[in-house]
Amino acid sequence: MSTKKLGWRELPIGAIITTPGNSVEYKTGAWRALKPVYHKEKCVKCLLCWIHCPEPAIIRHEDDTIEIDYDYCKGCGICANVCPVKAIEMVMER
Amino acid sequence: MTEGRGKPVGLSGDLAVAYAVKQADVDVIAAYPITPQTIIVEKLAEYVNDGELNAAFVPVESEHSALSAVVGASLAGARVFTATASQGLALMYEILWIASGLRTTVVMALANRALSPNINIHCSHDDAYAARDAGWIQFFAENVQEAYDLTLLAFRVSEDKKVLFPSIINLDGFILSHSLERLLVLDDKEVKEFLPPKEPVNPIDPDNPKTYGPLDLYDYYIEHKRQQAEHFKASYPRILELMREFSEFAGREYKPIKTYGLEDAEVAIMILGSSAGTARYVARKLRAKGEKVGVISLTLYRPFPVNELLEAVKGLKALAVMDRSYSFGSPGAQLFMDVTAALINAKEKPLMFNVIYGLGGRDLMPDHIVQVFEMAKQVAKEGEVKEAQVWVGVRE
Amino acid sequence: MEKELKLIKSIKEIPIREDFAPGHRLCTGCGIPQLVRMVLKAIPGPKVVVNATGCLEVATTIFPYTSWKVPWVHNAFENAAATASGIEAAFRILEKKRGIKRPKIIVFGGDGGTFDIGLQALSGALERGHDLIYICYDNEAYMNTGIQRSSATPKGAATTTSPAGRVIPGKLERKKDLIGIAVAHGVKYAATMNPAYPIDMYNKIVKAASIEGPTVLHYFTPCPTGWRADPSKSIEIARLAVLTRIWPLYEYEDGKYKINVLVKKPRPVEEYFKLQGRFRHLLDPKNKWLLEEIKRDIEENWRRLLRLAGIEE
Amino acid sequence: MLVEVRWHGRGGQGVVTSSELLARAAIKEGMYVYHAPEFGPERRGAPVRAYTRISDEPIELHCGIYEPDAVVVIDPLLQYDVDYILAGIKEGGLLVLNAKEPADVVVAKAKEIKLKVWYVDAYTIAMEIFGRPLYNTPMLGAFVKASGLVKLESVLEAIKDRFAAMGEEIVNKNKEAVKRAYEEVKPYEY
Repeated sequence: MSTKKLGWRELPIGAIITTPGNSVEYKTGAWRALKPVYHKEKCVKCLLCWIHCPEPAIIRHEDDTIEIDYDYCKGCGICANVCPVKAIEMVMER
Repeated sequence: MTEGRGKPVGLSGDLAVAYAVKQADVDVIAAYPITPQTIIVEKLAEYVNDGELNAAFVPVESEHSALSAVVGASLAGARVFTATASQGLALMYEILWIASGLRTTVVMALANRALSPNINIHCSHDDAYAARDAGWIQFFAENVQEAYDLTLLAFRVSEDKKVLFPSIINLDGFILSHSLERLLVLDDKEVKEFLPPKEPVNPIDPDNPKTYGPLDLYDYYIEHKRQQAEHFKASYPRILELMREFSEFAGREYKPIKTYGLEDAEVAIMILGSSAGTARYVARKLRAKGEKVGVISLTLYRPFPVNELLEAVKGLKALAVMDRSYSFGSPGAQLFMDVTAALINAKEKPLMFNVIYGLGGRDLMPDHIVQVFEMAKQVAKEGEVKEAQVWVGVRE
Repeated sequence: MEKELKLIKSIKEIPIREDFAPGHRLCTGCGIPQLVRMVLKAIPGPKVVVNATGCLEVATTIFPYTSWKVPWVHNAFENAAATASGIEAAFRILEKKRGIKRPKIIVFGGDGGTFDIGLQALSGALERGHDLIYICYDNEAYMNTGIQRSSATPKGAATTTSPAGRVIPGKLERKKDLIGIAVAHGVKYAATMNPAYPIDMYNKIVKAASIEGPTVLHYFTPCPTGWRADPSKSIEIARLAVLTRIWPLYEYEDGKYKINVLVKKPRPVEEYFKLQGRFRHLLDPKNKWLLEEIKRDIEENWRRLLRLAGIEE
Repeated sequence: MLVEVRWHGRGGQGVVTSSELLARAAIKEGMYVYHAPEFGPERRGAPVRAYTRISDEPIELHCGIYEPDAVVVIDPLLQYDVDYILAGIKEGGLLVLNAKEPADVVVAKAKEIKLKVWYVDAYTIAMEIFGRPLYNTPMLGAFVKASGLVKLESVLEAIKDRFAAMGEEIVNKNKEAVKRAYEEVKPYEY
């Protein structure tokens, strides 16, 4: 489903959504006031930030380092709070 | 009604419905007992427990859950059935709309019963009318044969890819549900020919995940409703085709609208359910005496057969629309509102008035029908309707 | 046949695959997604999610968007368990009749949809023994409609329908015992969960999923909006709920209770209360009586659980 | 041909079953039927009615029976309730009573409207066969003889179908009850 809003003839019947996971088209990053910044060098790869992220906006890499997906991060700060080594720091968005 | 195909048996309306559901090889039944429907689900439970029907019987804890469960099962791809009446339908009300909006293929028997208060287990059409706006196809059975046939037809209609809407088969509580009549039942194999297994559209499938029943705000809700409305309208010609197909298959004619004597009738009664036969019985006697009276009844109540009605009323001077229900504060009871709205722009239309009858199982006797024909004749003669709504069979 | 359970000891063992997509509109710092992500990770096979009306439902499926990469069904508020019953029954019969593979049925309901309006349907589903996992995400009030009390709202909490007034300081009634209700229905497995204990949570989901028949999981869901709390402290608050014995982590399995986090020396409840606006009035000296009552309740409940778990005090 | 039969009895005596069995027997003979129990919650001991409408053409009428061609009173005490049991019965109609002797009150009224009255001691038959006052099948046998509406064999077949699930003994006892009443019922001579 694209940004063009479909008319009644084009919509799937029963108001179902046939595109699993297409909420990624809706970027919630704009909600953010504070921004998490990841300091890879401090990271101990505990993955607490990854598992606690409500979006999920923390991408877990194969080596268990992480990356923050700013398209979706709402800036709740849970990641920074649960990080045992302060490898994530919350800063002003602008 | 012609005889048609099948083996003669004696069954009550409830048992005839249950038999049709068994022959339909339904997959999931969820229901909660309520008089006068209970016998249907008792019998189905018996079929399942005796191994005569390979279905899941979900003995839910309320009608609300009954409809909720069959909605879920229908989405999962199953052929589903439930039954209820009166308060049970009222408890399901919320889910009626969801069942249609999600385009499920639920088939439900409604053994029509009056709504409380005061508690009464007998026939009114309150429950049928309560469901009229919710997007369900509605059939009215006039006798036990029709209750059986329409149940089979309802599965075929609801599951048809050009329809995909749930169906209700109305059968008058007790008058049909608990009364035994002779009917012809089809052979199991024949039923399978007419009604092959359901081919679900967009069923729940982990390999092809879909989201059913999302939040739908102002930017899409109205498009979805418009689509549902257009599709519901468009289902009408398909329902007609399927009725014709069933008629040929069973050798019994089914049409959305039944008329009697309208070729020359000056006045007519329009009525739903089992009383249509009583009205016709009386009309026949009156016609034998040379009176130009007729009867209109509906086998298909939703979608409403507007054009057929327009055609049927041509030449009529007066039409008594009889409702086995009451709509408080409205200009007329439910069928009357349908009929008057359907005819509003017709060039030729009869004078119309509304007759309330039979609430809570009050028997509609042949004398009442005579009375109504007399009123209609009076209206035709005077060329005006003095009383837009009258009651029959009630103590003043 | 005993299935081998893939229980984990470290977060690293939790699968990377996400079946819950971002772009949903749950509040900043909401505790629900962690549950959903964990459930979808811990139950790897084919599955169907049934969702009662509530925060999770409205925020993740705003047409034309969905965060779900698994089949997801919403019917109404009070009927998730009934809808799931029908789906379960359908797949069971379709498996027999047409060889369709039977997925695991997972139900999510909030505390409103579970403790209150949906309790009847849940009771019915548990009694009938459908093969489903019912998970209550309990944020302790009707958050979706704007923070009204539910029967899961804890004693003392202020909501918009149990405000901390001058005469009545918040909700005065205790929270219902959901696990007790589930156990009374004869379920084989029931457990409480908390986001601050992800490994415990993961393993409980695995256990619940391994059981044929109904199981009930009760999840503590931090709600920064409804609790008037700092979103970044959601996990801290959740952990304190366990460490104060307010939200004991325990499970019921094969007729036995087990306390998963045995809190020997509980933290003062005030530490938990002061982080949340909904409890702030309890720290006012004039409401000391209520605070004391709550403390007694917590103590009593903890002793009850110790007894159930067969632990000497 | 349209024949309307009204059955009177009390809850628990099998009034509805009598009517149903008659309807089933008629179906076996290719006739159309409408059998309806009196609608209402059944209470043991309370007066109950049932209706059988039989025709060689499809039956359209779906209302109660107000002007019966025949009335069968399966409870022996109800014959004293003359106005109730004879309400609307057609002049020259058939009345079948469960009685050792018809009561004077009912005979007087019956004579007035020229009813054909038949009677049978169904109590004795029921007690001897069932050991309980079950009047439905004996009174059905009596009605079949008195009316000649359906054949005895059709009724016996209907009984077999209806009671098969309850076992052979029940089927046989009911058949016997029908046959005995069929033989013992006699017309009342005014």
